[in-house]
Formats: sequence, C-alpha cells, structure tokens
Amino acid sequence: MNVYLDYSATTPVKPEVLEAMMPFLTQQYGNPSSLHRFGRESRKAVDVARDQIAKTLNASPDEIFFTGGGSEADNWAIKGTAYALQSKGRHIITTAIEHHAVLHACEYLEKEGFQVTYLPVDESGLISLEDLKNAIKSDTILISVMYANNEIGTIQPIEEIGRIAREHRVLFHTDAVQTYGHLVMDTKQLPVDMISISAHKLYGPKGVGALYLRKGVRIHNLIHGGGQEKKKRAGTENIAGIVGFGKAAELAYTDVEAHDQRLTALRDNLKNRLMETIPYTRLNGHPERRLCNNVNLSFEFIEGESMLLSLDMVGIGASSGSACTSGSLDPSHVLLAIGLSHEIAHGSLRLTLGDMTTQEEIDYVVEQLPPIVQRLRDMSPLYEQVKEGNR
Amino acid sequence: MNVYLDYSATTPVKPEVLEAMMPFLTQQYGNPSSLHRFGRESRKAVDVARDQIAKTLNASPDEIFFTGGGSEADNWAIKGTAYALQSKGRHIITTAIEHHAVLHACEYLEKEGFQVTYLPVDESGLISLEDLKNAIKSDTILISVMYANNEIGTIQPIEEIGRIAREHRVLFHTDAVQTYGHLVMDTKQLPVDMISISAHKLYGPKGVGALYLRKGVRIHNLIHGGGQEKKKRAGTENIAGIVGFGKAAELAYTDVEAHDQRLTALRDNLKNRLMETIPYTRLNGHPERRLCNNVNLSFEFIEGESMLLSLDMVGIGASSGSACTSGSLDPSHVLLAIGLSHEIAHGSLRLTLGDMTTQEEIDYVVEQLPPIVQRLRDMSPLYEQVKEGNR
Amino acid sequence: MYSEKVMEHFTNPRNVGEIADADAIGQVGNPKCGDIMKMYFKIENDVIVDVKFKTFGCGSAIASSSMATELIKGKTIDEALALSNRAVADALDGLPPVKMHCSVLAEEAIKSAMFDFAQRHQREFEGLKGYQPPTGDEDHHDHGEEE
Ligand SMILES: Cc1ncc(COP(=O)(O)O)c(C=O)c1O
Ligand SMILES: Cc1ncc(COP(=O)(O)O)c(C=O)c1O
Ligand code: FES
Ligand code: FES
Repeated sequence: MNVYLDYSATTPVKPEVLEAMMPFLTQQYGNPSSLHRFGRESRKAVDVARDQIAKTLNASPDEIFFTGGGSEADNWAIKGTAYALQSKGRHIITTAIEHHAVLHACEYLEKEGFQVTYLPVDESGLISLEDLKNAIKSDTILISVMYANNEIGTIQPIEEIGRIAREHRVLFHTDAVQTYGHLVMDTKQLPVDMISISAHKLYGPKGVGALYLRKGVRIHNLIHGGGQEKKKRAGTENIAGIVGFGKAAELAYTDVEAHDQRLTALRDNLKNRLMETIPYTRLNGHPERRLCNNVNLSFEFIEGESMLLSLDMVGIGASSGSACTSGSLDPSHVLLAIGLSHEIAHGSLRLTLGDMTTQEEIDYVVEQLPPIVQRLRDMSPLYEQVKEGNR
Repeated sequence: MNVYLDYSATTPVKPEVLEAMMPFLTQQYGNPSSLHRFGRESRKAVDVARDQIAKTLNASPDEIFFTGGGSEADNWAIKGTAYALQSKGRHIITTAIEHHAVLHACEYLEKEGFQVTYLPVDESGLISLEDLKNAIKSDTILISVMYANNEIGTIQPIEEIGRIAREHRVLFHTDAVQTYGHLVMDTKQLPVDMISISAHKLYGPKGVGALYLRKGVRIHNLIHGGGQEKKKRAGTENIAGIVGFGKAAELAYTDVEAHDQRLTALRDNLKNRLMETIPYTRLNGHPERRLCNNVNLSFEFIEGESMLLSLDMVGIGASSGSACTSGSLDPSHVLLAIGLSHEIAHGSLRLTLGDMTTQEEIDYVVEQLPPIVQRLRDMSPLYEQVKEGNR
Repeated sequence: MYSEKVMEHFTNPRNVGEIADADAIGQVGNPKCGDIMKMYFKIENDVIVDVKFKTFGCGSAIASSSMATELIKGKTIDEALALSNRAVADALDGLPPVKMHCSVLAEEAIKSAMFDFAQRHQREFEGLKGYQPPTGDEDHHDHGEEE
C-alpha cells in the first residue's frame, strides 16, 4: 500500500487542474505580450486565472501578481518593502518560526544593514500580541507573520496582528502558503497588505505562486524587466502554471468548509489513535488553533530520519523535523522555538493529510507506525535508561 | 492558414518535451526535498535535467541553477553580482540594446547607488571592443553583454569580450536567452562566468530558466529560503518545467548544425524575397552575424501595430519594434540604438522562424505581406510625399 | 540517496542489543547532535568474541553501527583499532557526503570502548596512542556541507 501523508510538502495536481493546463502546453502556446491571436488566447487565460484567485481572496484582480512560487513571493514582499521604505526606517518584525523563505530573506537584510526582531512563540507556537506591540519602534517598516506554520500547523491571530500593524501604520505581510486552500481569507475584512501563496500546496502545479498586494501599497520589484504583471514582476508568464493555479484555487474554495470538516475528522482520528497506542509521545503545535490537515508528534528516544526510512519501506511518505533528513546540524528551528529539547525535536514526525487521504490509509498508518517506533526504541541507548527506570 | 513567425517571443512545447513532463504533472508529484519514494523520483528527475543542460554547455552539473525564467536569471546575475561585490566597486558595464530584464535591473541598481555604462552599438548592432576596453575602470565589477539580440538577431563577439573581461579580472555575464538552442556554447572554451537561458525559447515550457554560474564565482542569492539548488535559489522546484527544459535542451543540441542550416536557408529566402518585392525596405541587424531564425525589416512610411493587425487578420503572427504594441510611447530602444529614426523604427517587423516553420509558410508570408504594406502606405501621409517626388 | 547495502543494514541491523557483563563499553556522540552510539564488547585473549550496539540516530548511523560491529567481530583489539570510518563507509558501498560523520561515530565508539578496556586492565595499545576520550558535550562531528 502506498500512503502519501506529506501534503504540506507538496500535493498532486488534480485532474481538472491538469485538464485546464493542457491547452497551454500544446496548441495555445502564444506569449501573452504578443499582439496576434496566438498571444491573445494566452493573455485571456492569465486574466481568467487572476480573477479566479482574486475571487477566493475577495480581492480585486489588479491586486494579484503571479510569481515563480511561494518563496519568490515571500522574498519579494520582504525585500521589496525593505528597499522601498529604507529611508523611512530599517526595522522589521517577524517570528522565530517563519518558513526559511522569510527567515533567510530577513537574515540577508540584516547583513545589508536592517534590524530584525524575531518574536518568540509559546509552547503551542503562538506569538504574543504584547510582544508584538512592544517590538514596534518608530522605524519599524514591516511586520511579517506567517498565517499558519508549515511544520506544526499553528494558526496565528492574523486579524489582531493586522489591527496592531494598522494602528502603528506599519505594513503587514503574511506568508499564507500553508493556509491558502484551507482557510477563508477575506482581504476586505482582514487588515493585511501582502499575502504570499503557492499553487503546489493546493493541488496546483509546482513553480507558480502569487503575491496579493493591496491597492496603494508600493514596494520595489524583485525581478525587473518586461512589462508583465503590471510592470511589477517581469518575465514571460508561466501560462500553463498560472492557469492551473487559478483552477486549483477555484476548486479549493468551492466548498472549503466540507474540506475542513472531513480533514479535521481524519486528522483527529489519526492523532488520537497514535497517541493512545504509543507511549512517550507528545503533540507539537496548538491543540485547537491548527491546520485541519496537520499532525505533528514527537516520539521520545528515537530519531526522525530512521523513522522516515522505516515508514518509506512500508510505503508511507511523511516528513520530520530532524536534522538528519536535511544534513544540517540543528533540528527544525520551529520545534526548538516551541521549546523542545534537541533530542525530542529529533524524534518528531509530521503527517499531513489531503483531499486524497482515506480512512483506510489512516488505519494503515496506525497499524504500521507503532511497531516501527518500538523497533527503533529497542535499538536506542536512550530508551535503555527508561526501561531501567532511570527516568 | 495560420503561420506563427514569432519564435523569438516564445515557442510551442515539443511533443517529446511534453511527454517527458507528463509523469511529473500526474503520479510523480513528490517534493524533491522529501526523503520518501515520492520525493526521490522527483529528485532524480531534476538531476537528469541538470545533466542534460550541463552537457549542452560542456559544463559541470553543479554549475547549473534552475530559475523561474530568463528574466529571473538575468536579475540574479546582475543584482547578485552587484550586491556581492559592492565593497570592491560599484561600476557595471552593459550595452544599450540589452533585454529589459538586464536594462531595468541595471537602472534599478543606478537608483541604489551603482554606476552603469551603457555601451553604444553600431548600425549593425555590434558593440566596439575599443569602447568596452575604455569603459573598464578600477571599480568595474561586472560586464553584461547579451549573446544575441532578441529583436535584430545580432551576435556579439562574446569570446573577445570575455577575454577582455578576464584580462581586467571583471566578471562577465551574458544573456544567452535568444542564443541557447541555436549556437554551440562551450563553457570550457568561452571565457564567461554567468549565462542566462530560458526554456520557452527552445520548445520547452514557459516559466523555467537557468543560470550557468562558473564554479568558484560567488554572487548573492536573489531568492533566499530553503536549501534547493545548492542553497543558491530557494523554492520548491518546478519539476515538470525543469524536466521539460532538460529534454528540450537535449533535443535542440542533438543536431544543432542541421537546425542552423535549415533555418538559415528559410530565413534568407524570406528576407531576400521580401526585400526584393517591397521597396523602401531595410534590413535591421547585422547581415551575417545574426541568428539563423531572425528577419527584422523596416518598411518606411508605415507603423508596426497596423502591420501586425493586418498580418494577424490573415493568420500570420509576428512582432514589431513599434511603441504601439506595448502601449509605451517610445519605439524599441534597440532600433533607436542602431540609429533608426523614430519613424523608421515604428515601421519595423520581426519575423522569427522555428523548427515547425515550412517553406509553404514562407511562401504564404511573401504573398500576403506586400499588399498589406502597400495598403498601409497608401493610407500614409508620409508616403504621399514620396509619390509626389518630394523625397 | 542510500546504497542498497546501507538500507539492508538499516533494515536488518546485525548485533543490536546489550551485553550484561561486558568487558568494555564505549559511548560517543550526544543527543544534541542527534546521534548517540553505544557499543558493548566481550573480549577474550585480546580477541573480540562478541559485540553489541545501541544507536540513536539516522539510517546511516544505524547502518554504520551494524557494519562496524560485523567488521570487528572475531578480530583482535589491534585490528579493531585499525578500522577507519572510511573502511566502514566503503563496506556499505559508500555514504552520502553529509552522512560521512555517521561512520566516524562508529570508529570513535570502538576506540572509546577499547580505551575503557585499556583503562580497566592498565593496558596500552598502539591504536590508542594520543587518544583523548570525548568529553561528552563537544560538537565532535561536522555535518560537512557541499561547497
Ligand atoms: C534576450 C532575452 N533575455 C531575457 C528574456 C527573458 O526571458 P523570460 O521570458 O524567460 O523571462 C528574453 C525573452 O523574453 C530575451 O529575449
Ligand atoms: C509556509 C511556507 N512558506 C513558503 C513556502 C515556499 O513556497 P514554494 O515552495 O512555493 O517556494 C512554503 C513551502 O515550501 C511554506 O510551507
Ligand atoms: S498611434 Fe496609437 S499608440 Fe501609437
Ligand atoms: S545521525 Fe544525524 S546525520 Fe547521521
């Protein structure tokens, strides 16, 4: 049995999405910048996709700018704001648990002379609004807080953060790459200025994303050149990708509540049964304020990569916050930020569900995982001490 | 009859390319960063594509970095070099006829405190090596000269430019977006440090490109984040696009000489017959040092957009250096740089050929274009004067 | 990313376990780095008659422990001390560059155990000349990065 439970890493392209894309990979190949009929078809298609995405965000189509992915959108929002407003101030506020696309962009800016405050989070992964208020200075130009975390699924109080940003007249960006397709975001209500999203997290193709840029917000370009995307993002458009993104967004928001209910039920079933069966297990992230598709557990005394390899051998695809999967020394910065010790962070497992996930797949995981954990614990020198009662 | 003669704007995806891409738009959807089997397949596919492209450039695979297109590659090379070397110097040399992705990136840097020299070109579109040498200063950090021009097809003496750059220990970037697939570029011979290329110009998909970055050359990232592309370009990889790019590159370089001979013959046939039939016509760009697929003609007394519209009505897709196509006021900066007057620049037509172009299509254009030009001239007040012998 | 040999040793590791009355015990690494390797030895006439291990670590750490213990079982102490991490990695048909340190851990676990043996019996071994037992907290290994 093959069970994919890594939907937060990426999702398959839905058949309807691929179908929408196909004409633009075959006969309709024109460049939207061209005047002739070959180009006009492509231009129309990009407009349709822009409308589809705008609708899901209750935004105007001219607030949506396509990019080459979520990371580009994040880099654009952050560096574009920083460079545009540097004469006003050089202080940025973000959190310790952002995706690397935000964190490393901020770290880069620090080297270029900007100051960055990384807000800590509590053990459930939430920032404190008090901390945020205290961090705002007269030269703060940007607040960037992710909507939901990609590892532990914790959902931040975006509306409250946005209100604070507004009060202080600071621009507010949110990385909603993991949220888009799960939660309703109404830009007419939500006080956000910029939102990063990415197609491949909601059954669209990889390599296409978008930045929502509220009308009137001026930031510098990241990619200069041709006049595409209202001169804000140059480069011949990835038409097929953009069309797929539009279709995927439309599908995701056709009945997002049913999607949420179905996944929440499956998620809780998976989480509860694993926690009941496997001792020395903890749930990472917030118990309630979390993405409907995210289970993140730490199994003490064992290490993530060996768990992933074992799961892979029985056909289960998952992910871990262990250093060893990436070859870097430290385990996930998110797990450390919520206060896990290195050992426990190493033993974490992320299972993320999606539209193709079935109860049967969940049952399979609940059957396969406990003996894997047990086998690895039996090999672990740390577990010995527990058995000997030294703990 | 539908005749597409705008291959320099973009090309259709070849069936073999699409076939190579399809698995990655369907079952093989894993994220290459994932450890499990779903991810491994994708990782392998990216490696294969990187090898395919490296081979065409006689480069090492670890000198190839995938991007979201040619514009991103250009921006990365230019800004990445500028920011990395700004403590060494802040002077950049480029040409007046670069693609906007290079020009506007340079103009942006000027606003950020860099100095840029824009080398002029002669009437055939070539820069002078003397000018280049004279422009190099002690604080010059980058020379960026396009390999072949996208409008007029002129091919620069890249090897000589590279040698001059080497002598002065200045990094050298070339925008080869229009060249890749037409000319052999051997990075073991050619003294270039960075090369921008883009898939959709050689029968690959839109929205994917690459930067060749010679081993040992250190520039700043444009897109920070995850560890993809050896930590030099973050973002979940556009697997299908990358696979298509690899396949397209392989196909293009399977018999590039035959390709060149076939297109050169068709090009000359088209060019010669049009120039013989239509009076007051001039060829733009270099008569010999030009891309095998590029015809750029100026028809005096008429304006480009109306020509394009008329051609479109008979099914011919082409492009023009006229302001009116882009909605901007000035005609093509390239045509002005080779010394055309505004009027004549406005009346230019670019016909670019490709692998699907047939003699029959050429015959059709040779049949359709002259009456179109005549009709527009008959409407033109400028042409009146000619008929009246005032010229 | 891993060779078949690595996966085979990861799936069916040899010599997992403990030895109650071990003649030597070595432990290296620390949980902070995500690796701990512990080895137990039965030694008769300077020959390793039995060896067992326990490892907290990634696939390559487990496979390295398994392979290293296989390679030294039945060998003399001097032969065991001559085992290099490279030999362990080679026996596994290679390890990815970022995982080479996992094999270093195996080499160090053996040395640490032999040091324990030497101390218990007031002995000296050629292969332990200049050996410094790990202090337990240092960042002894380097996850070498490409570039
Ligand atoms: C010379 C040149 N450079 C750069 C580009 C930009 O490439 P892309 O459209 O892939 O961003 C193009 C084509 O549009 C081009 O012709
Ligand atoms: C929260 C978050 N932000 C940004 C990204 C980057 O998006 P992309 O992979 O499309 O570049 C991801 C996913 O990788 C993510 O989970
Ligand atoms: S004549 Fe209409 S835009 Fe130039
Ligand atoms: S134990 Fe961490 S990389 Fe091997």
